[in-house]
Amino acid sequence: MWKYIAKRLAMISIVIAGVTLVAFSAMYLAPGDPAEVIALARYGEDLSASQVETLRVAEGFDAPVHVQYMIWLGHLLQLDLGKSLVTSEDVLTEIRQKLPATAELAIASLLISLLIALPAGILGALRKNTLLDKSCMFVSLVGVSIPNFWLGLLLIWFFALTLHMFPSYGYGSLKHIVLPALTLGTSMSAVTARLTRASLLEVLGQEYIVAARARGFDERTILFRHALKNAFLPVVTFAGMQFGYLLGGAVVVETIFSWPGIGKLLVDSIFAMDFSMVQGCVLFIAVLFSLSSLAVDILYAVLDPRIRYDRRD
Amino acid sequence: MSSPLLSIEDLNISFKTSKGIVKANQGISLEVREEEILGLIGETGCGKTTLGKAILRLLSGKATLEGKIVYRGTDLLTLPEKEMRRFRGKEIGIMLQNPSACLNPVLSAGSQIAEIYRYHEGMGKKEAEKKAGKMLELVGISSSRGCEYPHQFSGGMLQRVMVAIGLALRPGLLIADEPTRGLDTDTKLQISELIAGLVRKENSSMLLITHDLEIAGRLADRIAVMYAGEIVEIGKVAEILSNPKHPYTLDLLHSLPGKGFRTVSGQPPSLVSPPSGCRYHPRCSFRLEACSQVHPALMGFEGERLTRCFLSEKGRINETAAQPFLNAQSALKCEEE
Amino acid sequence: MALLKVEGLKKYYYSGLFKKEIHRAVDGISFEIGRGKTLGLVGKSGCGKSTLGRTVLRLLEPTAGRVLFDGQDISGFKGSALKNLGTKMQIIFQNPESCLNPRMKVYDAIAEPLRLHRLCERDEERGRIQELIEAVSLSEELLFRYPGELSGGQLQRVAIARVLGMKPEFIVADEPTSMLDPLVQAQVLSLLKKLQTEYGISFLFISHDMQVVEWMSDEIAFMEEGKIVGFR
Amino acid sequence: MTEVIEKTEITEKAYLAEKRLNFGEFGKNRLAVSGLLLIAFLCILALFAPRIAPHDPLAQRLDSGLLFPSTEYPFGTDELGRCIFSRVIYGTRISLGIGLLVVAATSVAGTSLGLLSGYRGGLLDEVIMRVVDIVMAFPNIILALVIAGLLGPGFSSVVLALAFTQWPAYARLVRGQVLSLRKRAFVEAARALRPSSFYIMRKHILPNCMEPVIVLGTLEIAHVIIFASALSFLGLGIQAPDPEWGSMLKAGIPFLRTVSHLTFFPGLMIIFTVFAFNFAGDGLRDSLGQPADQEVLAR
Repeated sequence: MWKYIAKRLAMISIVIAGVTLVAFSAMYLAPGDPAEVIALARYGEDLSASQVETLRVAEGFDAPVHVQYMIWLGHLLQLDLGKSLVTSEDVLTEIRQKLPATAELAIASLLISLLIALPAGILGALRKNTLLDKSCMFVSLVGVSIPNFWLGLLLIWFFALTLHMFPSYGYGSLKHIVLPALTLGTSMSAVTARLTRASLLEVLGQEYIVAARARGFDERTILFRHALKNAFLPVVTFAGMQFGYLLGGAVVVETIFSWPGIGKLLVDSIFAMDFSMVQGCVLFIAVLFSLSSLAVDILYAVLDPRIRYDRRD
Repeated sequence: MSSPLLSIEDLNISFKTSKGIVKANQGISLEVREEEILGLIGETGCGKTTLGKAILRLLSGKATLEGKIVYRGTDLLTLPEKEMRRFRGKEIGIMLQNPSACLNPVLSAGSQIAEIYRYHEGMGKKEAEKKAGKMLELVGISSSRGCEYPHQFSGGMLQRVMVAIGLALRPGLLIADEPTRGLDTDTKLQISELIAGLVRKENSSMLLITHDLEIAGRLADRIAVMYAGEIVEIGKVAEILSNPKHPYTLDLLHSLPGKGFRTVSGQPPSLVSPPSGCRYHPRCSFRLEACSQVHPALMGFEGERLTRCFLSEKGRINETAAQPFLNAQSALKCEEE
Repeated sequence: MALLKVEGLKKYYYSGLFKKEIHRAVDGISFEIGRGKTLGLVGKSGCGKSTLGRTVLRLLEPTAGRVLFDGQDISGFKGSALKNLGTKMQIIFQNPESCLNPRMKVYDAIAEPLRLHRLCERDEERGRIQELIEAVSLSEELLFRYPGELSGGQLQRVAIARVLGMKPEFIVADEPTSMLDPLVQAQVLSLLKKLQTEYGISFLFISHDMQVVEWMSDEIAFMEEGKIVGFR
Repeated sequence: MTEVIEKTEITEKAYLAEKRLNFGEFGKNRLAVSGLLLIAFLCILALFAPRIAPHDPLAQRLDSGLLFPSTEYPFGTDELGRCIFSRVIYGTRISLGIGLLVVAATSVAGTSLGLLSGYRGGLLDEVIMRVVDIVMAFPNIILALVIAGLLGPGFSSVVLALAFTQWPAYARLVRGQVLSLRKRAFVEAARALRPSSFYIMRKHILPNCMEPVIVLGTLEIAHVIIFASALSFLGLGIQAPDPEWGSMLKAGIPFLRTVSHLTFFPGLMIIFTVFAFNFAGDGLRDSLGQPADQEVLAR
């Protein structure tokens, strides 16, 4: 297993190196000269050529691109993500301030989605092809098809504007988190429920389930001891990918509900053409996501003996 | 003659598939006696595995079963599911085909044996594990390997684990489905000797389902031959091997390695639309005109011998086939010495 | 002169962090097979006999050693010489269920080598395939079915017909009947034997079943852990 | 469970034969067929939008702004007096266009790279797979957001951004298929004929991994449409006056309390479209006998 983990670690470092390159070069996607774009954002329409030049030198845009990357990488290694090009705030400090809000939203959504998805998926698989199963799967298929921003608006319209039960935006009290978490959680649960069902059905179709039945075990024992552990293996892997979905979904949901998290920070910075902030956010999210994948891989290895113990010849 | 431990009476099994109704078993009547090993011989797809699973009612909901399966006086087909569970494992053990698929990949071999004791005999964890270890030793695996997972065992070793699971509760009857498939010749012999030895020692009975005539010949007391969902011949091992009455059995014997590989053309019929009359008639070299029209019944011959062939009464098979076959049979005997 | 001569053939697999762990699947093997003869190769599963079969054909690149086919060392063959070799040295596999492309009809499977190596004119193809399917005693109606609709024995015959179309001089038969029922096994084995006498093909016949090998072979080699431990 | 019995009992080949016939079974899968019908309906809407739409989607009439649905304006009008029904119908062109374009490009590119990577192996495989990993290290909506946002709004930036984020899924899927196919005897048998590797990939490997690619492609159209409208919703995709559903939704937010049909109908249209593709993809997966593996499902 240690070999496996070491391999994962090696791979993830290559990936993170690549991620920094992508995050850095993203800036050059914007049409035109970055110095000019930033100057435009900072000083408004009536800026002079000398202002642009001063900014170019001050922010280091006059060096060749690869040198810029090396300098940026050097700072990065000291955990220095630079300063915002617009507000001059420290990027990492800014991200750190926004992190708790996003984390709260993510955890609440994850809980909601698992609470809905696992029972629905398991029930669906056990009562395969009954009306219950079919309606569950139909609802989840519709659920997968609903964009979360629309669901968010629907919830705002119903619970905030019509019933006045929850606030439609903002951050602070427990009431504030209900609608954003519900939006993100339910839209995530649809996919998880389908995966749980499919995975459990696949396991229930395996020969070792028949073999367990042949040993006289009752269905409960078979489900809990033999089926679920196997069925959850793909669900665990999936949870890693779900985390990416969570982060992506957070961008949209945070924007709708004005939730002061990293997602909203990212969108705002894109609008402001605040390159260093965008780089910082993207890099932070990607690294977080990569680390979560690593954690999932390790968890998988712990759960699955086929990886935990190498094959013996 | 001892009373039957398991008797199957006129069992019909069919599956609905998109291609039509597959009649996997038709009119199967069979008994397994106390302290007996009955070999059930047949080729891939003849319905022998279905029969084995049907005894413990392990077939899916798609299967329709008719007839009786009586074990020590209880008709298993009429039992409610809950009571059926008492028979599985405890009264009748089964080793399903392909051990690598039948063992749960995420549970260790030892714990898969131990859980049987914990569930059926209410043992504590420690005690059950100890007993599982003993069971492993019994099938020739060091008990220290109990904590290993199925993928860490070789094919032969996995089969041993299956034996340990099948016999864990000392069932009266063990159903072993192709326990030697895919194994090397040496391992094959070891495993078959092991199973038979344990079954005999416990005074249990065994239904040995296999396509391997040699293994069945070595281990079984009686042999039943199955073709296209039907039993075509039943009898004592020595009688079947030395004097087969059904042309199919005869052809099967001739096709064995080391016996000239005499070939028969054609292939087994589909179980959706089997041929009219005798199911073997299109391939049979002794066929009469009646064979393609009238479906022969399983007819009593001498003693316990039953054969599903019109010719058997007249004994014509013997005349035609005795010569080449005797040689082959003596070859088999020599080898066993 | 022997048709096939194998000298000191080795196939090692390296694994581990610094490629230090060596698995010697084939460890210095030499043998000869005469024209129209069969060498049986017996060994337990995992002894390297399948690897040997593939290395002889250069489906796997040998680590060391030489394979002489018709007096020529094939290990240096490239391009058209190697392609040509494809028609002369062939292989039949163990598992009939996976030896044919499930997306190709039987006809196309048999025609594929003919087309690839331009072994016959387009208008002769149909007749040639007819011959081949008859040579393995299968009925013509199977030609336009997919492999999934055929039985194991039929599939193995199609695989043989496909190989036969190239008029190979040497065939590696890698446990061709170990997954077949006895009746079918007998059919396939006698077919191979018949074809051998008709076409003068040499075989390397790999099996773990001593009796099968005895029946098929002129000479038998016993293999253990990558080495041949004896001939008979 | 039922299938297992058939697998072992009527032998694998019969099972395989059944699986092949399942293309016919697709016809029996009512849900899947209705998905395809919905897709056909959407295509008709897109193709004949000028005939179906009662008004010019861009024509503003300030005197008839924010009207409720009526026979004249089936879905009402927006704040500038534009007919929402017409805009929604024209929106089909944009969404289907993006979906089909992105999926066509990514499936071809991803499949080719996956094939190469899986069949050739070695260094090439390492490089391609690491690039895949790097792209996949970003949650795809976020990467698309950044790319589209920095490129500047517009149709082509949305397509480019989504194409860049979506191709690795195919590469990974196909590579996995290739790796398992390579072990099959028929590929080895084909290699024994000594053709070029291109021949083997084209003739023996590609046809056998098309089924999951088709399933993934169908489901991907659904995802791409959602992603595209999310970008537009955030203001980083297709911009206002163009009738894109996501941007229409965004424009309706200020009026959510009073005239909610501004957001309701475009949203419904997104759901309807995405649902159709998900439905069809699901049906395809069932009838092509593909296991619902995470690679295809987890998007």
